[in-house]
Amino acid sequence: MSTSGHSVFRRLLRHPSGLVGLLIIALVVLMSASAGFIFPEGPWVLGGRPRTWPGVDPAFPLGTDALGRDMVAALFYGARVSLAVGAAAALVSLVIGTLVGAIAGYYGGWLDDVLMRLTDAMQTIPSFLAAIAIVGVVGASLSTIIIAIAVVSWPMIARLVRADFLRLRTYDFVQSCKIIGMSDLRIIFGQILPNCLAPIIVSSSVLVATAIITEASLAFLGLGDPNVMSWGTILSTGRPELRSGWYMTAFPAVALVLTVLALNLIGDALNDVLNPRLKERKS
Amino acid sequence: MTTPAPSLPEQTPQTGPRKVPSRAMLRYILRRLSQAILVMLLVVIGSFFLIKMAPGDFVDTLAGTSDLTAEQMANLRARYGLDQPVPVQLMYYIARLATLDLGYSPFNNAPVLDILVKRWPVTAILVVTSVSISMVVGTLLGVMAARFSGKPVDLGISILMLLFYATPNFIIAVILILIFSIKMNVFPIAGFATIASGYTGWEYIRDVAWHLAMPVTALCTFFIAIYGRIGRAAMLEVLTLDYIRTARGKGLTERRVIYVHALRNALLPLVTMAGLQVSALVGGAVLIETIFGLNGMGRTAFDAVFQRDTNLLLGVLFVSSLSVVVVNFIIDLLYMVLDPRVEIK
Amino acid sequence: MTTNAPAPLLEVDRLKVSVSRTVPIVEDLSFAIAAGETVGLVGESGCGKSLTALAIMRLLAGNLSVTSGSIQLDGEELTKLPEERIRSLRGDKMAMIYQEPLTALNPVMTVGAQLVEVLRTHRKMSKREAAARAVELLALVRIPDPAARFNEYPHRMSGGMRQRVVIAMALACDPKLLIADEPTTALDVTVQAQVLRLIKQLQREANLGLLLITHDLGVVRQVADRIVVMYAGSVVETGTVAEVLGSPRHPYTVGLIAARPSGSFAVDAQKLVEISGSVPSPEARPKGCVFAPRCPNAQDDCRASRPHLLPTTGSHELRCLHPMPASTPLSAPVGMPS
Amino acid sequence: MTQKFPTVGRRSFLAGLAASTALPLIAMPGKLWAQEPRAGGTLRTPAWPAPSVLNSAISTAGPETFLGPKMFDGLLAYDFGMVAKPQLATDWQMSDDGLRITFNLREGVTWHDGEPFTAHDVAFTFMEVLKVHHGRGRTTFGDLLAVETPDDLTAIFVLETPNPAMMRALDSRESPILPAHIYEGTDILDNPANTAPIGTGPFKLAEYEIGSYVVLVKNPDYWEEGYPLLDRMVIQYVPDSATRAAMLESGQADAVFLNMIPAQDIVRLDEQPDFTMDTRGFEGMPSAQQMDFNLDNPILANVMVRHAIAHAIDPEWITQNVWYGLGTAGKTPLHVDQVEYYTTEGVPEYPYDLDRANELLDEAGYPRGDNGTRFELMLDPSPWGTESITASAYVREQLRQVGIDVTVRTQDFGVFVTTVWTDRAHDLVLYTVNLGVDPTIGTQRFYWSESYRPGSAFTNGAHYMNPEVDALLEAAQVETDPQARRDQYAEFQRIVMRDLPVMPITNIHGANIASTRVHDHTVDALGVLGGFTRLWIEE
Repeated sequence: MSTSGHSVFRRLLRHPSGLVGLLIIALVVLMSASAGFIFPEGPWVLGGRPRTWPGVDPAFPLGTDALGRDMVAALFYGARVSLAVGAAAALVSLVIGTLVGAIAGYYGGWLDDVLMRLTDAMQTIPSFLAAIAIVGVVGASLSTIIIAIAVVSWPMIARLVRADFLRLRTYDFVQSCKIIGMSDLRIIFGQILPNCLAPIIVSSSVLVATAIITEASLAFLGLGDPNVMSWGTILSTGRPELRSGWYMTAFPAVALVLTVLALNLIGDALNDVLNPRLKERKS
Repeated sequence: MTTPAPSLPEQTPQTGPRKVPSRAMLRYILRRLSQAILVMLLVVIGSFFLIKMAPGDFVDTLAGTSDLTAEQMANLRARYGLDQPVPVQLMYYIARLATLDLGYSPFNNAPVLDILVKRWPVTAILVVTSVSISMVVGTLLGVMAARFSGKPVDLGISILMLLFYATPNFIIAVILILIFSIKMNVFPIAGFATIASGYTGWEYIRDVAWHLAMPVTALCTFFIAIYGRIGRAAMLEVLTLDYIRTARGKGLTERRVIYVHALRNALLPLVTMAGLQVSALVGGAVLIETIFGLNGMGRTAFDAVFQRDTNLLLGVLFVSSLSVVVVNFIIDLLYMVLDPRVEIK
Repeated sequence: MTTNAPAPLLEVDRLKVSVSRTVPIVEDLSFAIAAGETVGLVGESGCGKSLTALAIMRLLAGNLSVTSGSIQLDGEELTKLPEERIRSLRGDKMAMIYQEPLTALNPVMTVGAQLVEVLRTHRKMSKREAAARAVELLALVRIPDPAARFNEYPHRMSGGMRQRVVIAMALACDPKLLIADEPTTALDVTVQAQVLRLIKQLQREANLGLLLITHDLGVVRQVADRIVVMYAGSVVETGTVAEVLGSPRHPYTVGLIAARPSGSFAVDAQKLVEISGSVPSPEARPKGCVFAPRCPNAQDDCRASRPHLLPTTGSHELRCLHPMPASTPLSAPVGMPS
Repeated sequence: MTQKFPTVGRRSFLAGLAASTALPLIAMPGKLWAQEPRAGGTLRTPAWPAPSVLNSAISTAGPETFLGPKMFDGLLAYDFGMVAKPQLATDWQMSDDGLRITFNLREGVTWHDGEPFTAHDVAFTFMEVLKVHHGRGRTTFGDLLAVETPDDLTAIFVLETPNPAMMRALDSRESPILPAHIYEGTDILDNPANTAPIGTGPFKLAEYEIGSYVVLVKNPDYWEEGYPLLDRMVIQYVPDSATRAAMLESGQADAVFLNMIPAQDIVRLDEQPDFTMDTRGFEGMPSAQQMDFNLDNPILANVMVRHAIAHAIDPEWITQNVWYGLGTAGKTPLHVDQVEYYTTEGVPEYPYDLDRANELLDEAGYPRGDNGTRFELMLDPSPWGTESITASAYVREQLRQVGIDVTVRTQDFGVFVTTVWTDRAHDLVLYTVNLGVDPTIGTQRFYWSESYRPGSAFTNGAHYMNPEVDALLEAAQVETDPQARRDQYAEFQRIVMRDLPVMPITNIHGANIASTRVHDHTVDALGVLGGFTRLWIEE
């Protein structure tokens, strides 16, 4: 991509959905960054009367959960965990997906065949089921959850990258790099990869969004990390209270939906900014 | 006036009537089949090692619920071959699988096949209905948005789809139960059909439909959003193409232009997408089946993981992968019907 | 306007087509076509020829629209017609052939279905009748083995074949007016001539009014009765083929003719651009004569106000304050800056 | 791989159970008794998990325990307070030495297949099935030498030693009588009747969809004239507890038994006029939440540390906020419902006191480090139900306050059990457990040195070894004098609470919640684990 990151960002800001998305994400980032300052004791302090409704006690503007923990603190720390899970899982799956896709696409042949069958297999297994199995079997910790999500989401990236590599490796600039004796590694990472960053960047925002939802879904099934306060955790502990204190479910749900929505808006905007041609047609 | 590039790569013109040579078809099916077998073998091996990686086997889980002596546990392990090294167990499993023997589920006291025969239809109906409904509704919404592109209708639909896209299905499920079962009491919350109702024929179908209304809706929303968004984009692109102008130039009604000429072309990327989404739907079914008390493949797999019921888990994965492979094959055939430019080579 | 026919089949009068209803692309465009007459509409690409065709068909898309002027077909004002009525005219009384045969046909429908569709839209025909007629039409446009081709998908046909199908589709309901927008541009040279001959022949047989849009003066000279030269959205010169090509007066027309490769009337667009700069964009059109910036004869009055289209001799009309002398020989070099 | 295995089930079922005989506090509203019982109708109840077999003689897991008594009878039943009353045995006499018990059996009882019920069935069931295949039966009937059958209607139990606990285990839940003519000479665990039961009970199996539902219908030939009242019972297996609650609330289910919906929903629905909670009938399965200390951990081996932790945790808070008041804060290793033996007299207490906890930890030689932390511990909550996981969040926060950094580790059932009882890789383990109808049966295993058996779940996971306690437990096992036995258990409670290898958290009170249209699901000590012969539903 010849467009510099800076100009992409400026164009995103001019894009209406990009702007809205960035604003929401900025808010979420702000929440997670400030959580430690505003609530230095952490989100687990059993500070209030359990199940205090929002607006009743000024010390707890959004009320307290079933154990008397401040909903605001929980939401702030939850933002931190949900974003971290989303970003880390997306990053790991980007790395795996890019490597697999690049190797398969660049070398082709049997290596491509093997890697693509592996990708097929991964895509054939219902990914959420695979994530459940991994987390269930290895144990529910933040790192397991991140790895589980990454392990099930890389195939999409691999396909994307492979398709671009297949196309680009025949181009003149690649051929000439080979002729002057450049190493495969340098051609892959120095020459071809920078040329297929656009779709990767676009899909990464969707990856983050999917990862956040997956984490919440796992937590909903009781497979969250009990030592961290994610929005999914708040949701699943709040759900039994749904009928008596719906706010315990509603706040994290709204936070979750808004964040995912914002990430998708950014994805759409990036798509428009980076690929004038409609990208969605390529599944 | 410049012409936009055609939506799909043009092939060199060929002459002669278009017929699918049966030999080529057979070769194609064989190739797909061998690929599928390889893929499913990978699925089985991968999941086998995954579950074997877990500490404890089903005998341990069993011992937790009933008092077993060490001797009884050893006997059980021998009975189920759990005392063998893992690769040997795998070999046995694959050898049995080759004869379509899926083994026995100790936790359910029944052959895996017997269990899956009951549970596969639940998920299959859930997923197929959801795919169909999301495709139809999503496509219609997408078409409508594209047709009124830039107008309030488009904006409304786009916002709705964004919301659908961003709301996890379990949240939707919870909201649906709250509104339609607890507040209004219109739909049954749990189960696939009224138990021991004695319904037959249409009565039974209606009963099942009633039971599946909420689960399908909850499962659909996300996919409606996906199809809607892709449908809108595809439609917008197709509507700029020359043959649409040709169709209008022929004096066709707008309805015919949109639904006959544009839609069939815009459907192509949607159909491809549907194939990719089937396994995602089965995954999503885990949550939906749990919440709505449906005993399908998703929930079965979930329980099997926690019971270390290796045979059952592998059975579910095997059968659901097989279904995904078959569905994808059908979708490829469908694609060929929809797009005459794609041919078996 | 001054044909011998009592009432013209198509009459375009001071047509104005604009983007976003504000920026005019086609301005003050007037011409007429009588039944059985062929009018060639020529100009560089981007001068508004195709837009004119689409405006007549009422197929302007997006933010393009007719903002003033009138288009009358057989005395019926097309610009004001309700959508339903115009739909019934399209493909029936007037039809169009497009520039790109490769993309003009729906790839997922058989050519037969696309032909039958137009027949059944405008004529009360059973499926069987329509199919039979469609095969006849395919035969009419000289497609070999038409019955077999009926069930063919477009991608299995060559460009020339597909253009014949498009022509068959256009002629399906015996239109009175046929608009052909660069019908041969995308085709091989050998096929070009065949298709052109076919169109001309069919036009004569059916006594059609034909609006032939092209940048190829050679085609116009072969086929057309009269010629309308457009530049930057308006007519700069019009008249019979003999008048305009025999004695071009407008410096632009002279340039067009001069730019053609020797021995042919085809205008080499590349060459033309080299000679004369480029067509101004609709937003950047000068206040005076639109051609003034590129015109060798341009003087101050040209830049002050826009000249009108005025009759000279016969049916020959001209929009120029300082035209070339009437006797300029066809092949004489024109003093344009290179 | 076509062998079947019997005793299979999931602990979650029993784990959520609670017991409370001593607390008929929740008075049954008068309106419940206002109407005459009516025959007919269908009872719909959601449950989870689903059974593996439909025979509670070979599986002690929860789902089987609920279903079994509907289809099978026991020799005896028990009124509230565990007072024995007739079922298949009409009367019984114990010899003076307590070694021979003669049961006179009911006449005219037939199996669901029409065969007559005889003393042979009783002998076969106890000697061939319960003694061999029943999870607890091996212990309970270990002393049973033979069952003599002088005639078809007399069964005489011959014991090696007096067994006071056995007489509390002869009901249809714990010791259902199986048909000898179906099982004799077969591989009992592999018998098809295990999933198509033939019993003498009030209901017969009509439909069984593995993992989905069970439909039972009235046994028209039941020996008790006029009973059961219900025509049909539909038990639907629904994994999500909130869904089960929604089914009850929307009227799509008539009752939810055995705490199978979240406590907050039970309490909330109970406040509505359409639903009634009943906490009776749990005395057969007193459940408790407790936290074991792994005494092999050098830090936890220090009794001051354990006392400090006890001071930092308020069981009353957990009882109120995690169990929503459906329980009593734990004070001794026994359950408050084990009324005969439960005592707090002279039993050490650890009132909630963070300062005291900090002091004790300082004294124990674990000063706070630079970051305020003294040491780190791992806490494993049991994965079934949500209460232990929720409570562990509280424990973690409380211990943070006294400088102990706790990591909560949630794992699935298999890994949890392996981690704690096989690998012993735990520090603290917080779980719910059935303390048994008699302390010998359910409580002893956590404190007896001989039940320190790595590899065997729910045993002495603390690795508590106290000869004094061993002696008391072993003596109480065979003690026939009630007062002596009471004294032994009182002393046991005092010593254990002083040593504190296990911290009692909550004595859970089981609860059933039903529509007010549903009557008489609990009529004796077995509660809803009985035969439901008296249960009736208003039209």
